[in-house]
Amino acid sequence: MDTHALAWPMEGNSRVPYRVFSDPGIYRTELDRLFLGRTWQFLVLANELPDPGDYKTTFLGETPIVVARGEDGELHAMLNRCAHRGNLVCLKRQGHTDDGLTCVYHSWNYDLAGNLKSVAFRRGIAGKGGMPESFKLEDHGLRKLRTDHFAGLVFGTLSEDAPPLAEYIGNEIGGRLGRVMRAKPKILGTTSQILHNNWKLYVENVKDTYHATLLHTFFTTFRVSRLTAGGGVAVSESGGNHTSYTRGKTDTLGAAASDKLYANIQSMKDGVQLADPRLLDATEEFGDDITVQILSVFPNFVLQQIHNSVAVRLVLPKGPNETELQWIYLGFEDDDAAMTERRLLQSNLVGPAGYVSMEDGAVGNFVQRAIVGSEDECSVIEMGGFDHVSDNTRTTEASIRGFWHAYRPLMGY
Amino acid sequence: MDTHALAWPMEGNSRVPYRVFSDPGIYRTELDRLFLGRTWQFLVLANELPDPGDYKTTFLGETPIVVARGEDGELHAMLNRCAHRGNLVCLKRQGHTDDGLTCVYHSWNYDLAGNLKSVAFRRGIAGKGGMPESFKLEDHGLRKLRTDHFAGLVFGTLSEDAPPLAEYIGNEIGGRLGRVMRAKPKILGTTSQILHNNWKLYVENVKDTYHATLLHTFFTTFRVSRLTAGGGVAVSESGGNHTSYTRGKTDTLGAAASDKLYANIQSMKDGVQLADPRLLDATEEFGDDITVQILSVFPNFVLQQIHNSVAVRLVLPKGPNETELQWIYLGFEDDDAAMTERRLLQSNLVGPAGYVSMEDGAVGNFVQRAIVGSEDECSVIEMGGFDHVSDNTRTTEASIRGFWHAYRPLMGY
Amino acid sequence: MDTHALAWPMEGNSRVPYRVFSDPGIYRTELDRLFLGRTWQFLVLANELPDPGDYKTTFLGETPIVVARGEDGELHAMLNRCAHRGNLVCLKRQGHTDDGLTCVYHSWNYDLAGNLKSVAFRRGIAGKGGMPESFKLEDHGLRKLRTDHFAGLVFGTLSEDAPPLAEYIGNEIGGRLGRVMRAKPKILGTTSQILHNNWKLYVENVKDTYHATLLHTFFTTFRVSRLTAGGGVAVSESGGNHTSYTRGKTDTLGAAASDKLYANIQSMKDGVQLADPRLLDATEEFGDDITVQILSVFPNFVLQQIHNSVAVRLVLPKGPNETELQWIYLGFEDDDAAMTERRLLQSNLVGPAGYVSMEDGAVGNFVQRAIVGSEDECSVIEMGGFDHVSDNTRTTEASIRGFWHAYRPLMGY
Amino acid sequence: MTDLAHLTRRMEIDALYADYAHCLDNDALEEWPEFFTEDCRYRITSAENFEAGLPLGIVYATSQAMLVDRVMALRKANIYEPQRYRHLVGAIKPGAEEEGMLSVVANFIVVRTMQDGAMTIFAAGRYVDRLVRRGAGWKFAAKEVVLDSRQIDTLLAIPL
Amino acid sequence: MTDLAHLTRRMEIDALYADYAHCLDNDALEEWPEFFTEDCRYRITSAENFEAGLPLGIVYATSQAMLVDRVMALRKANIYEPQRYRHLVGAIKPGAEEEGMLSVVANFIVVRTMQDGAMTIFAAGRYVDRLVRRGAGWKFAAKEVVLDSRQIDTLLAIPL
Amino acid sequence: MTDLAHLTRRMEIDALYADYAHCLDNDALEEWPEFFTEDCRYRITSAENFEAGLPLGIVYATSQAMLVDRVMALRKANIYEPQRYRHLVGAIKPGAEEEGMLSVVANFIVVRTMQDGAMTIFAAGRYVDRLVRRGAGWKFAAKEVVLDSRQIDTLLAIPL
Ligand code: FES
Ligand code: FES
Ligand code: FES
Ligand SMILES: [Fe+3]
Ligand SMILES: [Fe+3]
Ligand SMILES: [Fe+3]
Repeated sequence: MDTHALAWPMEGNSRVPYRVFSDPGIYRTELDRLFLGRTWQFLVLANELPDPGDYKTTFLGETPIVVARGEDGELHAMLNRCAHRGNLVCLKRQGHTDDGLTCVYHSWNYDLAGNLKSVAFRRGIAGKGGMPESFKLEDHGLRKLRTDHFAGLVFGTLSEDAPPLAEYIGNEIGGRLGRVMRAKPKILGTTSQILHNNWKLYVENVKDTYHATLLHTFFTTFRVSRLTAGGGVAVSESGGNHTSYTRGKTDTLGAAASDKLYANIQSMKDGVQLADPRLLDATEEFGDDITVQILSVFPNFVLQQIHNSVAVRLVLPKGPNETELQWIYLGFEDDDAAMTERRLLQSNLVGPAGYVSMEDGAVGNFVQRAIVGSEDECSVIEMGGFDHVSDNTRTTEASIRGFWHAYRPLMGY
Repeated sequence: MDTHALAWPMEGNSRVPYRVFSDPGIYRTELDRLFLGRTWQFLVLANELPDPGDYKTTFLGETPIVVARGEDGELHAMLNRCAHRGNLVCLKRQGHTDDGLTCVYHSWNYDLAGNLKSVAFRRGIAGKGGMPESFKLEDHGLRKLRTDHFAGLVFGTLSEDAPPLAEYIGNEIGGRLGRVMRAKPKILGTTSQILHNNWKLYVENVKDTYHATLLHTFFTTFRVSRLTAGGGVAVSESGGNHTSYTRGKTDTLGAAASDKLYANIQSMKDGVQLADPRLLDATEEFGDDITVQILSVFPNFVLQQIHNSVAVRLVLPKGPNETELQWIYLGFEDDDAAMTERRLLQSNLVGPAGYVSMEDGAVGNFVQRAIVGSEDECSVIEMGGFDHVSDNTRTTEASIRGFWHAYRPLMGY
Repeated sequence: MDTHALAWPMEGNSRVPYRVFSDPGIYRTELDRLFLGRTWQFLVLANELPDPGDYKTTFLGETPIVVARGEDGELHAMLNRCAHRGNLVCLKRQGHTDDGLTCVYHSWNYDLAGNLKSVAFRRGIAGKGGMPESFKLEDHGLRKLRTDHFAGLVFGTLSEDAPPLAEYIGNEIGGRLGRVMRAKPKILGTTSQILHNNWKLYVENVKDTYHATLLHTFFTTFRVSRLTAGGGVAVSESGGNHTSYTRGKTDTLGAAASDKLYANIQSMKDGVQLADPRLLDATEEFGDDITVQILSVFPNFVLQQIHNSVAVRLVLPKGPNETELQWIYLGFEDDDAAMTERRLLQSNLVGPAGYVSMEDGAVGNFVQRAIVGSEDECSVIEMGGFDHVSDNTRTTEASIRGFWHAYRPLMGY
Repeated sequence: MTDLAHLTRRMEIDALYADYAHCLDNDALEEWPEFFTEDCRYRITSAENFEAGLPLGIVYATSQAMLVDRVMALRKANIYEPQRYRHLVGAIKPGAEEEGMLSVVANFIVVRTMQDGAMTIFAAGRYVDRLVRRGAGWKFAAKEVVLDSRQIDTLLAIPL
Repeated sequence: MTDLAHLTRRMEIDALYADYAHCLDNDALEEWPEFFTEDCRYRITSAENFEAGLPLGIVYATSQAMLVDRVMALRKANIYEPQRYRHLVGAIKPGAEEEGMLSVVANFIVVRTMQDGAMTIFAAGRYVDRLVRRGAGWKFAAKEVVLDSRQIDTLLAIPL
Repeated sequence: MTDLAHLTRRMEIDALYADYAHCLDNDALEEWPEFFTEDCRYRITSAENFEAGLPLGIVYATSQAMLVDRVMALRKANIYEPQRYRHLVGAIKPGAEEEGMLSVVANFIVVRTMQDGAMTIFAAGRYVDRLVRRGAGWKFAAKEVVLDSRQIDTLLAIPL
């Protein structure tokens, strides 16, 4: 099975063989060509590591990375693997150091840019042992990443020939990204979910403007969002990046017609009222009438604005059938106490226990379980047609087709 | 190892290379050729889903299946995988629906026969989005199984050219099956065991008339059954189906000689008496003197009668080294309270804590652990000779050889 | 990845591709060529099974073994796999039998040397069933190991052409081994650690004289051992066996210079005193001034002397990424109560909670995690040069290079 | 009932469940039947069966003598790998006491350890019990072990 | 406070935590808000957030009405696979009682069982609570569920 | 001994084990030695060693000072990944009190959570303790931590 070469269906981006969600060989190729290859991946917030010596660890795919603020004030990203015998240089998820990065195994010491500065007992002891003359410190630094910034977010890549980050993101998506990251962010808290499904099933879900108001009946029941509301989806030229947006206060059909429509498709419950409506007491903060905006950058970055709930989501593969979904909930430096409280209450909408997101934690696993034995069958992605262009409707799977459009050439399919 | 092609020993069915119990590649081939191939597998009891809209989920190998009672009163079996993007259509193990089968992900709705009836927002909203004209509901139903009934049991297959069920089971085994399923069954309860061994090690164990009175010393100690009792084993022409039966009240040698024989082979304890003999207070209910009958249908169905304890066992593969053994304990509609109590007391004999079955839950794992590093060695299956024919003795492994006789051509060995 | 053939770097033993620590295919080859091949592996202490009928189970790699004391007073080692259908013959980790080894599945009985003595119902019952005439008991014994003794330790191998044990160990290492096993050993207790890393990462750690005083800062902080102390490392001709030794009471530089040296490499804490110094109250028992001696025999045997704490360690592979480290803590028959108490107190230094060993339980896993995605990169093993010869310094990785020197030809690299 | 009487009874009941746990976890199986009355009922079942009203028991006994038989079979007849349980019982909640019969519900988790050292959560669930006073202490007139899971790992030998 | 009063209060508090566990483990979610005061605060967070002083809650409620809404959403809107919890609560430690407010910390472990029978340790951590007396018993004026892990397996539907 | 005295003593002992759990689970290691007498004995061992009468301890201390040293080494010398325990202690069973020495056995389960959030059952077993009264409360004169498993996952740093 994992040695069997994949022939992509001639239908193209509107058909995806289920094998890509479970095949161990395909997964290993993804780690190599996507995550260690020509893609930009989110590392940290630019203001998360303010002082020289601050560091944080993360991953490119499954490969451990450390990001550190150097003495030069710059952020440096490197593989978190010692050049000596491969130990993790930084053991803590986040921390601060005053003397560079020292590997605990044999005390090799690196500066905050990953350059090897000293090797314990390099000259031996009392004239015996030590490193050979041929050993040069400069040949044994930590492997470095390219980093680039956009709207207060730091991305990294191991690829020399990936385009500049702004170009990679594209103008339209870049603008949407900047819209949300409107000021210096402030972390309100973090959480993480272990999803028992392939990482791409979650990414499809994020890009899937079609499912939101059908799977998440809370949306429709409480009129938080409906497909009948105004809105649309934007897809980058590469296909890999997208934004969906909703103008929740409008309804293209009117409430009654909309209710009727949803009643027919049975994801609507009647007569449900919140006993404490403060949960949905949102305020306009982005200078437009967009109430919900979901944005993704290929392959695994997500930025969410649901009313006043703003969060970065990072999708980390942990095997063919397992994924970690990391959440960083944000406020902005200009938030007053009332705004912070508002964001905290609205955080009930998202995350592992979110009223409009908990289903997303499970549905990928439902698919993962359902496709066993159907590896050569395909999903059918025809909502909104066959292309992956921007349009002012969310009743489409265009941004999912866009994902596969970006995925296939990198994987050679 | 899993890429290494298997050469079956020239001895044939009396030798089995241990590799078949652990090789991941062989396991995947089994899922494909056996479980999704030309075999019949038990799905449900015919009277388990009485009303239209009742449904239950199960598996063909590891592939999820849903069985539903249609408006037409017929049972329909289908893959439990949505034709859209592969979500599980039925999330509950068992349930009832009044509006067909609706996938929670995007609310596609199927009738109880698996035909696609509606697609949410198929026509888009306000003239935008929706499915293309080329999309036809009839092209996107759930994949259907063939189903067939025998003696109140419903089986299914994905194979178009599997013979009719009755022919597949064979006359002799069919008669034995009908003997136990003598009336409308009533479920007394269910349980399940996770076995840490390959599924075929459990199937061999079920077919192994040789082990019962040696491994399960409770049998011999309390004279529930002995090989010296009358009985025999029947094997279908295909080799894959079997019945073993015991006439427990008879002894071909007489109790004394029998005790002596078992004493020599050390699986006998002396002077053991039940403090409360009601456990073994059985009554004749099948119109003959057969006290124990174990029956199997290739590849993974088992029907047990041990005195008045009747149970269906389904052997579900969960990986090369893991198996789920499902138990459905049965009574019959004509049971009175005393008969039900009798069955409940005798249920102590079987299941995960059964006096004469708990060892079967562990012994497969013992083999699984023992054969590591011996993948190219073979088990020796010569008790009773080399063939797989019916005979009036249980001191034989004929029905195990029969299993391999049925297994090898399907796998191409 | 696991199908990709490994090309060893031209640098030879001073470079190790990280792939060898995670590749499932390489791991399976190791089980076959190393652990079931031409190597000697520790089984039991010679005096651990004093009486005929005493037995203990262990492993060659992942293959179950049973060692039994025969009626002849000799120790016999065999695969713990029944010749019939492959069940574990001995279920208990350790025990005693008075009637040979009987498999619970069908009561086949073997003598304590693994010869098949009886087959239940071999002749059938009342003239029916039973084994065919062609079946000969002598063709169906348990597969036997070669065993050999050295200094009270019993080793075994499946290889016919492995050299005699003493030759395999070599003179110098043999002498060091005999030095510690100075009298009849007495087991003080056992424990075991599950390490989430490849077995070779632990073996490298044991042979790594460079790390001890850097990773285990307890060593340096309390001056238990320092690289500045006298000592050295001995490597067998094969490269696979080693001994490192420390003359803890000496310091080649003097305490002050040594403190300064360690201060620079930051693994030293000042002003730390034991509130109860009895922990380090060691006594000279081996007739020399060697305070710490670590010894290994290829591939997976370790003998430790740290002051008066003596232990055998056995490194058992449990998968590419998992290892069981078994500890047997020893005293000697001539120990008085004070000596036993001393050993028990010093046992705080080693084992899963050991002051100078707990880091070794974790560091292998740190490497395992760090190398994901770097399978084609190499560790750099140049401390002390490029060879693997004995020398009177521990500021070297010579014995690690020796390990790879022994490993590569066996694996065909 | 005075506060003190209440407290004393509560201490007795807690002690009963503690002794029961130590009995099973320390392999004192021969003492296990003595926690029950002669005409006790004992059943191990799944929440699925329990809530569906299905009568099946994985273990089903209608007398103390049957519990004695269970222990004897485990000691003399059945073959299983060495293993041990560790019970944690909590949320012990006595209900109403009627004609000398006290109903009690409690939560439990059992960790099973095999001889090689592997630990797993073997069982989680609730006890649904009926207690009667016997001399200084209490005995189980009925004990239902309701397992949250419908699955048993490998086998169930030692009682719960 | 007399020993007897102390003991009685302790029994009341133990009963509160036992009832709370049975309420959640036996799917009596509609009763769950009644364990809280009308102006209660309820938060589920990770030890990482808690110790960093970050205000985020995985669940964050500032009134009993919000807990009622949570239950209603679980019953009427949210979709999740059938599952059940089993709570074990221990080391219940009442602190000082100040102006009728009693602070209590306790440890908990929750085993989650899915409909197929798979059991996992879903949560482990501590409760950091503030109790107030209400009639014969106690209610939670504030409850912080501090999870040792920063990860949630799949989703968190049923409250902790 | 009066019922009330019994109950009061019981509450003291429960409090001791609760405080002990919170001390270890909340990283207050510096306070841990204070739960012991100056000449205490403390040993962590496996049931296998314990039942074979083998004296080895994974941790073996014969004085409170050695426990102080253990904490100091963990803080200043030993290197291990950030992790936390969560203790659940149950079936606390006081035995006879002889010359001021009270023997107590109890069951425990410890869930360990690593910094990335992974939770495992790290330990299950029983405490076999000897307590002595010190002022208002009790201290451990001897504590044996008897682990059901012979295996330790990775390493044992924080005491049990
Ligand atoms: S592995 Fe980092 S210093 Fe040796
Ligand atoms: S996956 Fe079923 S409706 Fe979309
Ligand atoms: S497997 Fe050992 S006797 Fe049959
Ligand atoms: Fe969603
Ligand atoms: Fe059997
Ligand atoms: Fe070390």
